[in-house]
Amino acid sequence: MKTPRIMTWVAAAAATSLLITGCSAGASDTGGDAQKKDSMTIAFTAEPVNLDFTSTSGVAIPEALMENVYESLVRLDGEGEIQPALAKDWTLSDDRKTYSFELQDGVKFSNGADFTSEDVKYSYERVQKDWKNALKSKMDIVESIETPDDSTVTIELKKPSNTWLFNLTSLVGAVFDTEGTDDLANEAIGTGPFAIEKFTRGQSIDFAARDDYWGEKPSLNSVQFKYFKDAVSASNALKSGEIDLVSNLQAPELAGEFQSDDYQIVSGTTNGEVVLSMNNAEGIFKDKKAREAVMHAIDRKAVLDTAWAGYGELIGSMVPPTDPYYEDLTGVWKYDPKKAKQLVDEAGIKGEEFAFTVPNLPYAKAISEIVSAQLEEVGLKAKISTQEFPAVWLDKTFTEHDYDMSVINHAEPRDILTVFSKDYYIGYDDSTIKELADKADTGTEDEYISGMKKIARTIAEDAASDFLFLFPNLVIAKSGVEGIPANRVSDAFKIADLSWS
Amino acid sequence: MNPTPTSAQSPSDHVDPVALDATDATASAKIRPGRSRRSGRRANASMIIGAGLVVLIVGLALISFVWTPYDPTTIDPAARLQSGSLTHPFGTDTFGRDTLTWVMVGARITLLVGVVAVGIALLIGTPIGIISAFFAKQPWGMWIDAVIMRANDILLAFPALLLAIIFAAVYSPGTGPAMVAVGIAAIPGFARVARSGTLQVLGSEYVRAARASNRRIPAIAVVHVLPNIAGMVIVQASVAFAISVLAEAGLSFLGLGTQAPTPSWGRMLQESQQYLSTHPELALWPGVFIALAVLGFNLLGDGLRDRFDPKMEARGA
Amino acid sequence: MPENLLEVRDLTITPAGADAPVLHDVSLSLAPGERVGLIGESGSGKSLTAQSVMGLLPEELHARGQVHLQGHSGNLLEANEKTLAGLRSDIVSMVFQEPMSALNPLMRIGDQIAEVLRLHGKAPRGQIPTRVLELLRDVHMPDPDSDRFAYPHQLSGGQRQRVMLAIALANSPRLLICDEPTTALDVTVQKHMLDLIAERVSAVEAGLLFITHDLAVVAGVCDRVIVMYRGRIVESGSVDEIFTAPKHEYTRGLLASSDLEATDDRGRLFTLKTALAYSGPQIGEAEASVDVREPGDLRDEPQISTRPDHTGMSVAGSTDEDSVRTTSARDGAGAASVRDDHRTPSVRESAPLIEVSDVTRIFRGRGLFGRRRSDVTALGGIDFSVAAGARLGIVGESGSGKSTLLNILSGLDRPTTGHVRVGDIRVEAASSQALRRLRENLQIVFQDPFASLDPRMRIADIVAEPLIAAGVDKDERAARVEEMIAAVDLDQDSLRRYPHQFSGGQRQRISIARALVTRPQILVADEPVSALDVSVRAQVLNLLTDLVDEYALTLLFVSHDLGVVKHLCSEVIVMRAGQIVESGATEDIYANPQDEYTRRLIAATPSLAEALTAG
Amino acid sequence: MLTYAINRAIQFALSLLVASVVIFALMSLLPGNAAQVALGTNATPEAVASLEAQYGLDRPPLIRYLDWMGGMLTGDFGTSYVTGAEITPVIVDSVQVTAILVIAAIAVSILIAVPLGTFAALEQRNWIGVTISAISQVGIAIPNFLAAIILVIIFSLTLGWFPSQGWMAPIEGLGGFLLRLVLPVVSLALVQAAVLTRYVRSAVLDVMREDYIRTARAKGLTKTKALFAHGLRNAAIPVITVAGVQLATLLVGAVIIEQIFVLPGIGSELVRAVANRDLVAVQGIVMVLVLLVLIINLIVDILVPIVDPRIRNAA
Repeated sequence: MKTPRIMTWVAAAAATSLLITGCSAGASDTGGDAQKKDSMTIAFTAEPVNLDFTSTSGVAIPEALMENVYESLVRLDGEGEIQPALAKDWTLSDDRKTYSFELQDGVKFSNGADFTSEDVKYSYERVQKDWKNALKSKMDIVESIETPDDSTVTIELKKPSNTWLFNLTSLVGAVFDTEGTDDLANEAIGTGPFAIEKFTRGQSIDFAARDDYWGEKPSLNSVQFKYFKDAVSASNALKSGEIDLVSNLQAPELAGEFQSDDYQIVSGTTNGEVVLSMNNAEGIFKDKKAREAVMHAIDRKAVLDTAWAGYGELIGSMVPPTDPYYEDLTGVWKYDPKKAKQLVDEAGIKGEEFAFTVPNLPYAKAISEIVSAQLEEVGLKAKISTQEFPAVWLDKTFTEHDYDMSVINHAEPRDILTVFSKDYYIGYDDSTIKELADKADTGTEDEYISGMKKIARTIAEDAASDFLFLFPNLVIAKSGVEGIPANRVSDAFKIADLSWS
Repeated sequence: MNPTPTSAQSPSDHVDPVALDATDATASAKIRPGRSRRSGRRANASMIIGAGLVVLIVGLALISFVWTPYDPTTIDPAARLQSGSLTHPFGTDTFGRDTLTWVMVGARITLLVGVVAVGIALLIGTPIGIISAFFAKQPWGMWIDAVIMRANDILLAFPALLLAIIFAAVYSPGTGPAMVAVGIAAIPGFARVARSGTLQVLGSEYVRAARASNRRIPAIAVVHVLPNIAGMVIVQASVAFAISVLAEAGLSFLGLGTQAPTPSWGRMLQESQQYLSTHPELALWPGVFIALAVLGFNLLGDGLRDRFDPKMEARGA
Repeated sequence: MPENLLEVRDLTITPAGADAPVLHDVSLSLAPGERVGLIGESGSGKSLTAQSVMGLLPEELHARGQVHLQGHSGNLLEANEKTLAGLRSDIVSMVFQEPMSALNPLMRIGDQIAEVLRLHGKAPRGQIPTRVLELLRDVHMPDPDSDRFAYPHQLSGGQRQRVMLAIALANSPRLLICDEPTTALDVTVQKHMLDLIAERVSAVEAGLLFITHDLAVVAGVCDRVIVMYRGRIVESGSVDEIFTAPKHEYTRGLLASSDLEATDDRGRLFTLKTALAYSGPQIGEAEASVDVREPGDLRDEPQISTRPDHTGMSVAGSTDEDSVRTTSARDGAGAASVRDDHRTPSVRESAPLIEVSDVTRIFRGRGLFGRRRSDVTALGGIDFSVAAGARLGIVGESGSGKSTLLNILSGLDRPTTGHVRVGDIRVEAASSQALRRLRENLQIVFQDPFASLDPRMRIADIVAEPLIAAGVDKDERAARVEEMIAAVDLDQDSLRRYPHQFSGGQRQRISIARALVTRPQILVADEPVSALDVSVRAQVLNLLTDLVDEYALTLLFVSHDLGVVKHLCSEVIVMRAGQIVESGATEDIYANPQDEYTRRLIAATPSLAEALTAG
Repeated sequence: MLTYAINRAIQFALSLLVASVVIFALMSLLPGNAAQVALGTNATPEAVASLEAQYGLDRPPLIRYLDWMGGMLTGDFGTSYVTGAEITPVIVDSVQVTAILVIAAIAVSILIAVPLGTFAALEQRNWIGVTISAISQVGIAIPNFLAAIILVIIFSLTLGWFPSQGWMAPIEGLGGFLLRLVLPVVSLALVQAAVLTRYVRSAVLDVMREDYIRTARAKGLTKTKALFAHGLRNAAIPVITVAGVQLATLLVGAVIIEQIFVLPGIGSELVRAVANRDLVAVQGIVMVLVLLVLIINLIVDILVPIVDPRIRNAA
């Protein structure tokens, strides 16, 4: 009867070894007591797939790294004004084509290397050469980069551009160390106030304050970004005190539960315009009348209230209030179901269904329910088909343009020109605004602003898409937290200003 | 050694099928005529309750085609998140839609999911189980049986979730792909039950008698095997129904189950998760009705199995 | 302390929810050391009586009355489970009928015996292992040291029953109750077991309450006999009184139908109905020609049928009685034909219908863990032939290879070597088509009436199945099914019923109807009556004989019961461990058996007459 | 014994091979690819094409399959081109988290189901038995995510006994580890216990009708003692097989609980990998899952003969 005995040991050994090695499993979450005054745990929803925003797009990576680990020459303050960062000061040549930056001195990378103009030249040329992220097109305008000495960099543009300096504040302007770019996916070497102590993919990122930071030392010396796929878990974690701050609550109805004095609710703006996009190039909405009918059929206030519990701002165009060329165009298309019905008849639509593709994201699904109901009342029958985001929506709707109507939050800063360019999924006929945009970019500051305003108004009047609302930056935190960035103007979620009262 | 049947040669002249002389009358001590009569009464009690519940659920679904207190699709932002009242007995959801209406209309989808998923698993799993058992009986068929069973294990290893994700991606998320995925994931269960039941029946003397009187394999499978394993398969079906309904609810958690704006209890349950502490009744009603449906099908399953074979389980071959 | 060992007064048992009790005011008593036999057929309530003494009645039965045991004051029926448990295997213990499933399959034999010693603390802990060995030796286990570590499935039925006896007698109880302890055993093993019980009971000086349906067994073991019928004690008395001058007609009926040597004038066995004509066991060899003929006049004797009519569920009307067949074409019941000639119709000189020469069947062993187990030789080279119309008896105990032989003859299996010819088909080389033709021509009646009928099919479909396989069209099928059901004395409305609504005897009739519906040339009966009550056995055997005559069938009758084979068959072959040890005419084999094994087999078969003369 | 081991090993290898082909085929069905996902909403066709080249997605399927299989044979599931990290350590880590969670859940459900089921069988006649089986019927109908949320609200938010989410490895703090394990394990165990109770009840009912229980009572054991001494071990066999199946299905079934309690389990890893169309990672994870299920089946096949000598030395 020996044999079974051996087998029992085999089975038992297998099970126990599984358990023992389990001890080190997922040893990531230093959790610890969130109450300590010099550390903080912040909840996010979209988790970064890796640390390399040069080849992977999306909000998550810059949100964690920009202005915390990587810094650019210039940065945006809360009101969207460009402020000095790694560049102490800069001058613009008369023909507005050449910028020469005077660099901060005594700056070190987290791997100890000194920050010199060489790093700037290397980083920005790399954008043009090696980057996969499409945002690299913002550097196409750069003609040449010279480094007269260690602390000055002169960059010459092909033609004057108002937007270039602004673009520099985004992730495109991030400065890398010449030796710090071989494993960007797993490690980030930057000049910022924090260095990455531990990156546990899909779970959390732990930042540690650098004592050799060139600028003002942050008040917290350890911060953890914890990623919650489920909004309710995040809010529960805040309620039970395990985390200190929820960066952008994806379930606005839960905000109501934090109306007490030991919590604070901060509702600011983001660059994310929630767009009810229509396929202008083909299908039912090629005809402008049909698009106008949609503009009149949607009661945007009701959509905001029911879909996102009223958080967020009504905007009439693709421009957030924090942009210089913002103009309140909510009045262009009034909610007028009768007129909408009339337009539907004029457009000859007899209730045939059109494809309304909805990415399976919380805000999109909620919006689709109320929008389809409102459209139904005016005779526009929407056939909703949810698509897995990002993979299927990007493939079917974004790349193959196989849709009539969709709804998505365009979160990139100042993306009006890219979103409404000809070959973009909306398929907007941008012939009219094309040369307006070039003139604005190369013109003076004022010409730039008036030009961009004109473009925004034209797009709105063409009813290319219905701008439902501006996605809110709904931050909920413990009452003791200070320095919370109200508006999310740039890519970054700056943690250096955070502190305990 | 091929032992001749040494089952008891004691007198088994069964005096009276209802008489209680249990041990005395029977060849094997397993016959409990008394028990089956008593359990007979409890069996059809559970069947009546079960059938009652199922009729209630199916009734709800059918009525919803004809009449519902409110139109499920109209959104009334003013009436958001009301709790139970005369106008809205079950209260309203985040879009101001009447929860009672949604429960009624949701019954359709939930029943559809349960029935289709179980149907797929039953119609594919059971024959596989039977065929595999028939092969197991042939000396050369051992390997085929082993292969089928190993394939069954692999299918068991494939998470229903992965199938659901793939189907949802290929055919766009919705009730259809979710049902099919859940159904396929339930096949191994049915195959296993059918195989063990068939093996038992094939070992019986009445099958030996049938083979002795020249009945062909397919005839034996239909005439003898199917009726005798029906009891076990029914119980498996009632359990599978419960699992399928809940799986669909789980999938909607990942955005893969029934999509907006079609109402389904699973999705209502999942979406009410956010309001559990403020508006618990949003989760209460779909949860209660899922429980009733599952309870109904389980009790019906048990009742049918008992009624279906009053004597069988005592005389297991 | 009542001087009686066991005192049962007015014991009445009613099932919960039913009004009619199944046991009516049973009263009996047992003196210390006395051996009493409790006889009755299934449904008579004999087991319930025993169970109420042990306190093992199923929950849904309510017992009223008094049960007192020497060594325990108070009525056992009122005692709670805890006190009853204390008594069991201490003062009173019981051996059950089914040895195969009576022991815990997952526990070694030694531990199961040690448990009963530990429970009652009779033997000090240290001595328990030696006591266990002693007990195993007492019950003549072949090798106590290794048996101690064996698991139940590694022992034969007989050995397991011995272990049960060891357990029951471990604490030397005052009373041993045996509920059909040997019914499930082979004849030779049964003999040893009975001797062992007698020997061990006297060694422990315990009283014995022996429950059985087999009169011959009781005659050998007990001094006093109590006869129970449908929940009542109908008669009791010493063994001689009961067996030679039974007062109650049920007892007489039981005696008549269990005596396989006596036949009525038409060569048929006596049944409950025709019991009056029975003149007691053939003490000597005197030719008792029976002159009393009363075909058909059923006097108003009690409705003695094991089918009490009052229960609504039972099959109305169909009688188990052996209604005298007046319509059959055979010659009238006529003179008392000499007993043996009706069994040997004229043997036509043509070539034998079945020829088996040098047939072996070896099963290649394959263990679950891939380990090769030794090959098993079920048949080790057998030869015999059967003439058309003959009735061949195949006798052998379990493991003798008779079922393997049947499988080969009926085309369900092929021999490893040698050849078998049935009619014009050579089984070992036959194509599947040929085998199908063979099976149409040869049908089997199986042993277990409960397992050989599909519980979910109506009787009409069961009987019609062979016809469907033979491709007979619907109407003709219906007609032939009706005809067959009548032929086996079942009424037409039983066609719509299900098997569980019939008694064992009736089910065996259905099985016979199924076998004969395709008019086969050969009928194989695989222990058709061994699972039936004595009274029913006679009726089924008579039916079988009638039908074999009527349809001029060739009969292969397999049984381990020599008495039945002796009555029915003209030739017999005796099989042991895959070999034919002896074959020839039934008369010669019984008169002077050549082979040692046959002699032991005949000796071991309990017969009423021998028991009385010896008693 | 040796032939059995070889036999099982062959079956393992074949099953894994078949599973790898099936999963690879399924993955190629998936619309959208990792490059598109990586470049998101501001991708340009050229950028997508060049990234696909970098990821090696443009190579013919057969070569990609062989390349992946080659790596796997050496225990290296390859590097995920999406996350740029080695897949094997990620899988090993997340499998252990789920293994601990699921084994604990099944253990708890066995601890609940065996006594409850036995009691329901013993008392099946009176109301206790009926209520238990009714509760177990209803128990089956409660989805585990609903149970989880209710538990969090009660025990974490209102009572504050347990943290509401998060995972802490045992070496980082046994207390933290256990505290974070309680609620997820209980929410998983509730439903499984309800299902298992039904199986235990019917297994015990069958055993109670066996003759050797009646023999045990005849030996002097009361009804309940006879059941515990002899019955339970016999009832264990069907329970082991059911628990094995439950363990197998929970490996990924626990993903929802992993998301609610933010546990880095294999289920969440799988969902994330599929969402990012990180096909190499998905294939690696599924292969590990199939291997785990085969191991569970092997353990069940080893346990059953240990319990039942009849099967051990074969018919």
